[in-house]
Amino acid sequence: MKKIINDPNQVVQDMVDGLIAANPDSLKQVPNTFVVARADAPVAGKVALVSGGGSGHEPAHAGYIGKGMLDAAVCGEVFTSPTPDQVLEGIKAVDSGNGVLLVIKNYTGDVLNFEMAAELAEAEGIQVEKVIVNDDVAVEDSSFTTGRRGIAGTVFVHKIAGAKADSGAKLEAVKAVANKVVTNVRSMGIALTPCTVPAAGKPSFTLEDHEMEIGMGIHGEPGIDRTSIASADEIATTLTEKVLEDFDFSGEVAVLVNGLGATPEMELYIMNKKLHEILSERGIKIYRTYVGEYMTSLEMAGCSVSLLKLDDELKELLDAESTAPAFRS
Amino acid sequence: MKKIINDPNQVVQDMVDGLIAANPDSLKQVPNTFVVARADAPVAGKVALVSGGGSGHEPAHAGYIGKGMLDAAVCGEVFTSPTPDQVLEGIKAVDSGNGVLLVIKNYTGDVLNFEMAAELAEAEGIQVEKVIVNDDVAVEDSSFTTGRRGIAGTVFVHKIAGAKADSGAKLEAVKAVANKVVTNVRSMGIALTPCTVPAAGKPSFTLEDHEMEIGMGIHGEPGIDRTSIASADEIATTLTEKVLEDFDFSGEVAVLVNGLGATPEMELYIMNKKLHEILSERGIKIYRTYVGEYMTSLEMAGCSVSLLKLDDELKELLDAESTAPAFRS
Amino acid sequence: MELEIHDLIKWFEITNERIQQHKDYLTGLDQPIGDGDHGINMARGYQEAVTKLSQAEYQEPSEVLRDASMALLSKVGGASGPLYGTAFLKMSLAVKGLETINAASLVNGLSAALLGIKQRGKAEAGEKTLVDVWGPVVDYISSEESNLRAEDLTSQARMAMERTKEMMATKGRASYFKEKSIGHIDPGSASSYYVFASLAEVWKEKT
Amino acid sequence: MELEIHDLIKWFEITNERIQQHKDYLTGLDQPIGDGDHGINMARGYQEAVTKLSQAEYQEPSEVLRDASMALLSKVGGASGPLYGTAFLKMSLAVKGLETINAASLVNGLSAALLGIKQRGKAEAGEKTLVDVWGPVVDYISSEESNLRAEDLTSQARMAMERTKEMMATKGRASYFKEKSIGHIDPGSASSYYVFASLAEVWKEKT
Ligand SMILES: Nc1ncnc2c1ncn2[C@@H]1O[C@H](COP(=O)(O)OP(=O)(O)O)[C@@H](O)[C@H]1O
Ligand SMILES: Nc1ncnc2c1ncn2[C@@H]1O[C@H](COP(=O)(O)OP(=O)(O)O)[C@@H](O)[C@H]1O
Ligand SMILES: [Mg+2]
Ligand SMILES: [Mg+2]
Ligand SMILES: [Mg+2]
Ligand SMILES: [Mg+2]
Repeated sequence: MKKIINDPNQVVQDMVDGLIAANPDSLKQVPNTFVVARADAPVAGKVALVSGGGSGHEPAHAGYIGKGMLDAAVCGEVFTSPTPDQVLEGIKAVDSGNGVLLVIKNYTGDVLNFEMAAELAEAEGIQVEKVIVNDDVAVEDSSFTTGRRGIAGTVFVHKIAGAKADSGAKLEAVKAVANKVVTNVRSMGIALTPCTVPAAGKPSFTLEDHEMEIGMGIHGEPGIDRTSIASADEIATTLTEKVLEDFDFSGEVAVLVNGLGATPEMELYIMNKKLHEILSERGIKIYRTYVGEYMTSLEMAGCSVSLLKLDDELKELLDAESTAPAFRS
Repeated sequence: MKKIINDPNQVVQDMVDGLIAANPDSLKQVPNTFVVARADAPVAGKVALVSGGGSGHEPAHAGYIGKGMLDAAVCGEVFTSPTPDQVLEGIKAVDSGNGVLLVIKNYTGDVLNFEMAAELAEAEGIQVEKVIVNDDVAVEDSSFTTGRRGIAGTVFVHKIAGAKADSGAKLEAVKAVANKVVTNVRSMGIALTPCTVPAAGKPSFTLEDHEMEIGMGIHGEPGIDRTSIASADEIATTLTEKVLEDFDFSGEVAVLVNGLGATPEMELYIMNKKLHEILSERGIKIYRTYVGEYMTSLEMAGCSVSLLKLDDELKELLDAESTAPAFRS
Repeated sequence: MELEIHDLIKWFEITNERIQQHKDYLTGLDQPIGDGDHGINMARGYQEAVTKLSQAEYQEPSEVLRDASMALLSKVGGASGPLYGTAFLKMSLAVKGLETINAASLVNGLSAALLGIKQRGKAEAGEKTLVDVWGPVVDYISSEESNLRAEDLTSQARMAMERTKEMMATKGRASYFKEKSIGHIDPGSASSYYVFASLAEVWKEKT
Repeated sequence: MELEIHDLIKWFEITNERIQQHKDYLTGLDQPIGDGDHGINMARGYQEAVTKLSQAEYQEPSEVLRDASMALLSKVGGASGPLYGTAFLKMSLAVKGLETINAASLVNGLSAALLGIKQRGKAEAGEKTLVDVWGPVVDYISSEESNLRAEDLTSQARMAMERTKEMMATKGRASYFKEKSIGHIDPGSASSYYVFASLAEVWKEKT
C-alpha cells in the first residue's frame, strides 16, 4: 500500500483537519464530529442540504459545500456510512428552521443511518426530508431488492437541489426537484484497478493486468461483466449505450465524465470525445459537459459516465451560482 | 499499461477534440494545430498570455485558459515540447496588437522551441516577451547549467500575470509581475510510483514497493534522494523545509498542495494539515491554500508543495476573477 | 423465571465475548458477499455497549436495553448498526416500566425488536438478512413461552443461521452478488446467532 | 571541388538513412541520461526533411538548407529540434546567393551553424552537447579548407563524439543526472556524428 498518510485509522480525522485548514473562511467543522459545514451555517430563511457517506470519494461530499450547493457533509470512515448521531449533528448544525433535505446515496448502510438520523431530528422538532439517489444502471432496478447504487449522478442532485434551496424555495419544492433529478439521471462506470482502504492495507479485490470490470461500483461492488481492457471508444460506447437503453434521453442532456481517482484527465477527455459523437449521432443535444473527478474511489483507475435529461427548470438551476470548490458555476 | 485510450499515438489529438467538445462556448482549437485558445481570442486591448509544453500535465495548461488567466495553451506530444511552428500559431491566434507573454517552464526543449517561436513572431511584427518559470528547489540553482525545472508553481504565474493582463496592463508590466511571481515561488515534490507515456507503453523508471523519490520532476527526472516511503507528516516536513531553506518566506504566503495524478485528494488534505502546522510554527501567515490536481504527471502517485510569498499587489491579483475551469476565482 | 437488570447486562457481556472471539470469522463471512467489515463493526459496537453498561446505574431493564441500543447505533455503523440499534430500542420500549422480564415480556420485547428490524430494513423472511435468524427464533420463543429451553433456543438460532447459506440475498450489500451470494452464511445472521446463544446461556443459569 | 544542390540533398538523404538505421541506438543513448526519445525525434524529423527535399525544385543550395531546417524545426521537437533547425538555417543564410558551395563557403556555412547552435543553446564546449561535435569538426574543417579529407572528417567527428562520454552534462536533460551523466555518450553528439559522416561520404564522391 503506497499512500501519503499517517495512522491509517486517523485518515478521516486528518483529512477533515486539512480541509478546514485550507478553507477557514468558507468551512467549519462541527465540534467532536466529522461533520463539515458552511462557515455561515445555518443560513437564515434557507432550506438546508445535508449529504455524506463513507469517505474516500473526495471531492464528494465536502467539496460540494458552498452557496448554491450543500450546507453540510457528514464524513464517515473510509467506505463506511456515518452513524445516525453524526448525521444528526450535521442536521442540527445547518437547520435554520426551514427544514433540511438529506441527499443519500442508495446503499443500505447509508439509507438506514440517515433515516434514523432523520427520525431523531424530527423527534427534536426539526423538519427533515430525504431523497435517495440510485443512478447506477449496472444494477437492475427492482423494488424487491436493495436496488441501484448511488454514484456520480449524485453530484447533479447536490447542484440542482442546492440551487433550488438557494432560490428560497420551500422544503417540499427542494425535495421535489431533487427527486426530479433522480428520475432523470443515469450513470455507469468501469474500473481498471482496485483501490486500498487504508485501514485494510490491501486491495479488496483484484483485476488482472489485461482486465477491466464493467459496471463496478465505487466501493468495488461487482459489476456486470469482467472483460479484457478495451479501447476508449469501446468503453465509451458500452457505458453510453447501457445508460441510453435504460432511459429515454431524447432532447437535451448534461454529461458528466467522472474519473475514479487514478485516471488522468487526458483519458477522460478522450472518453468525452467519443461520448459526444455517440450522442450527436442519436440526435441528443448536449447542454453542458463536465469532465473531471467528481465522485472518486480512492486511487481506483477507471471512470463513469452520467447523463441527466434536462428541461428549462433543470437547466436554469444547473447554471445557477455555486461557490462550492468542486463545482463552481 | 492500463489506460483508457485509443491509438497511443493519437492521444493528444483525441484529448484536444474531447476538450473542445466539452467547452464549445469558451474554447476553440486553432485549425490544424494542437493549440487551444479562448473562444473570444484575440481579446481587444489586452496583452495575451500563451503557455504550453508537453501534454500529460493536465489540467496544465489548457485548463487555465479563461478570462483572467491564459489566452492559449500549446499542447505538445506527451512529455515533449511543442515545436516553434505550433507555438507561433498560438501567438498569432491571440495577439490583439498589444503583445503576447509566453510563460515557459524551464526545460531546454520548451525554452528553445518557445524562444524560436518568439523570434518568428517578432519577424512577423508581433511584440513578444517571455518569462521562464524555475520553481523546483530539488535542482540546484545555477546560471552555468540548465538550472531548475518549472513545476506546479507555474500555475501561480498563469493566475497572477493573467489577472494583470486582464486589468489592462501593458506587456512590460505583465512581464514584470510574472517575473515577480517567479522570484517569489518555490516548489518541491515526491513520487511514489512512475507513470507510463502511452506511446512508450512501459514506465520510464521504476520504484520499489517500499520506495519513494524525493524531488523527482514531473517527467520522472531524478530527484535528490530515494528513500523508503515515509509518513505524510514526514513528507510534508521534508518538502516544506527544503522550500523554506531556499527562500525567506517570512510574511504571508499562498500554499499549493498539488497531486501528481493518482494520489487521492484525501492524502493531499492530510499533507496540508501538517503543512499548516509547520508554517504557523514558523510564524508564516497563510493567505490562501489550494489543494488538488494542478500540474500532474499522467497517473504518477505523489504530490508537490509550492509556496508563493505575497505582497498586496500579488494578493489582489491572486484573488482577481478567473473563469478558467481549473482555477476559478 | 425472571431476567433482572444484571442478567441483561450479562447478556451483552457474553455476546460481546463471543463476538470479540469470532470477530475475524464474522469479517471473513462478509468478504465474499460483502465488504468484509461485519466483525470489525460488531466488535467495535459491542465493546462500546458493555463499557457503557458497566459504568451506569440502572433502575429497570429497559434502561439497559436503551443504553446498549444507543451504543450500538453510534459505534457499529454500516447496515447492521441501525438494525441492531433499532432492535434493542424497540425492545426497550416494549418492556418499559417492568422491574424484571419474564418469559411473556421477553416474547413481547423480542417480537417488538423483530418488528423494528423489519420496518427499518424493509426485509422479509428469506432475503438472507438478520430477519432470517430473528424471525424463526421469535417464533420459537413465542410458541414455548415459559417452557423455553436454553439448549433448544441455541439450536434453533444455529439452524436458522445455517439455513441462510442456501438463500440468495436480495437485501443489503450481498444482494449485488445475486446468485453468487448463495452458498455463504449471512454475516449478520451469524452475529445474531451469537446474540441468542448468549441469551440462552443467561436464561440457563436462571433455570 | 564544389557541392551542388543535388549533393546537399544527398547529404540529408544519407544522414536520414543512418539515423533511421541507428534510431534505436540513439534512443538507447537517451535513456540512461535523458528521456529516451532522441532517436525517435531525429528519425521523425529527418524523414520529413528528405520527403520535403524530394518534392521541391531548387535554384540554389541555400534553399535546400532552409527547407531542411524548417522540416527539422517543425518535426524533431525536444531540445535537438530547434538546435539542428537553427544550425541549418544559419548555414543557409551564410551561403545565400551561391550557386555551389566550395570548401571555403562550407567552412563559412558550418561556422555560422555552430555559432547558431551556441547562441540558441547557450552551451559552450565541454557541456556534453551537440557543441562538442560541431565545435571540433568545424575547427578541423577550417584548418584544412580545400585539402579536407573525407576519412579524417569522419574520424574527427567520431573521436569528438566519443570524448563526450567522459564529460559531465551541465546543459540539457542530462544535466539533472549530474555525475551520473559521466560514462555515457551524449545522444545529440552521436546524431551529429552521423551528420558529418554523411557529409564526408558526399564529399568523398566529389573528390
Ligand atoms: N435490509 C436489511 N434488513 C436486515 N438486515 C440487513 C439488511 N441489509 C443488511 N442486513 C444485515 O447486515 C449485515 C451486514 O452488516 P455490515 O457488514 O456490518 O454492514 P455493511 O453491509 O454496511 O458493511 C448483513 O449480513 C445482513 O444480515
Ligand atoms: N543547451 C544545449 N545546447 C546544445 N545541445 C543541447 C542542449 N541541450 C540539449 N542538447 C542536445 O540535445 C540532445 C537531446 O535531444 P532530444 O533528446 O531530442 O531532446 P530532449 O532532451 O528535449 O528530449 C542532447 O543529447 C544534447 O546533445
Ligand atoms: Mg459489511
Ligand atoms: Mg460496510
Ligand atoms: Mg530526449
Ligand atoms: Mg524529449
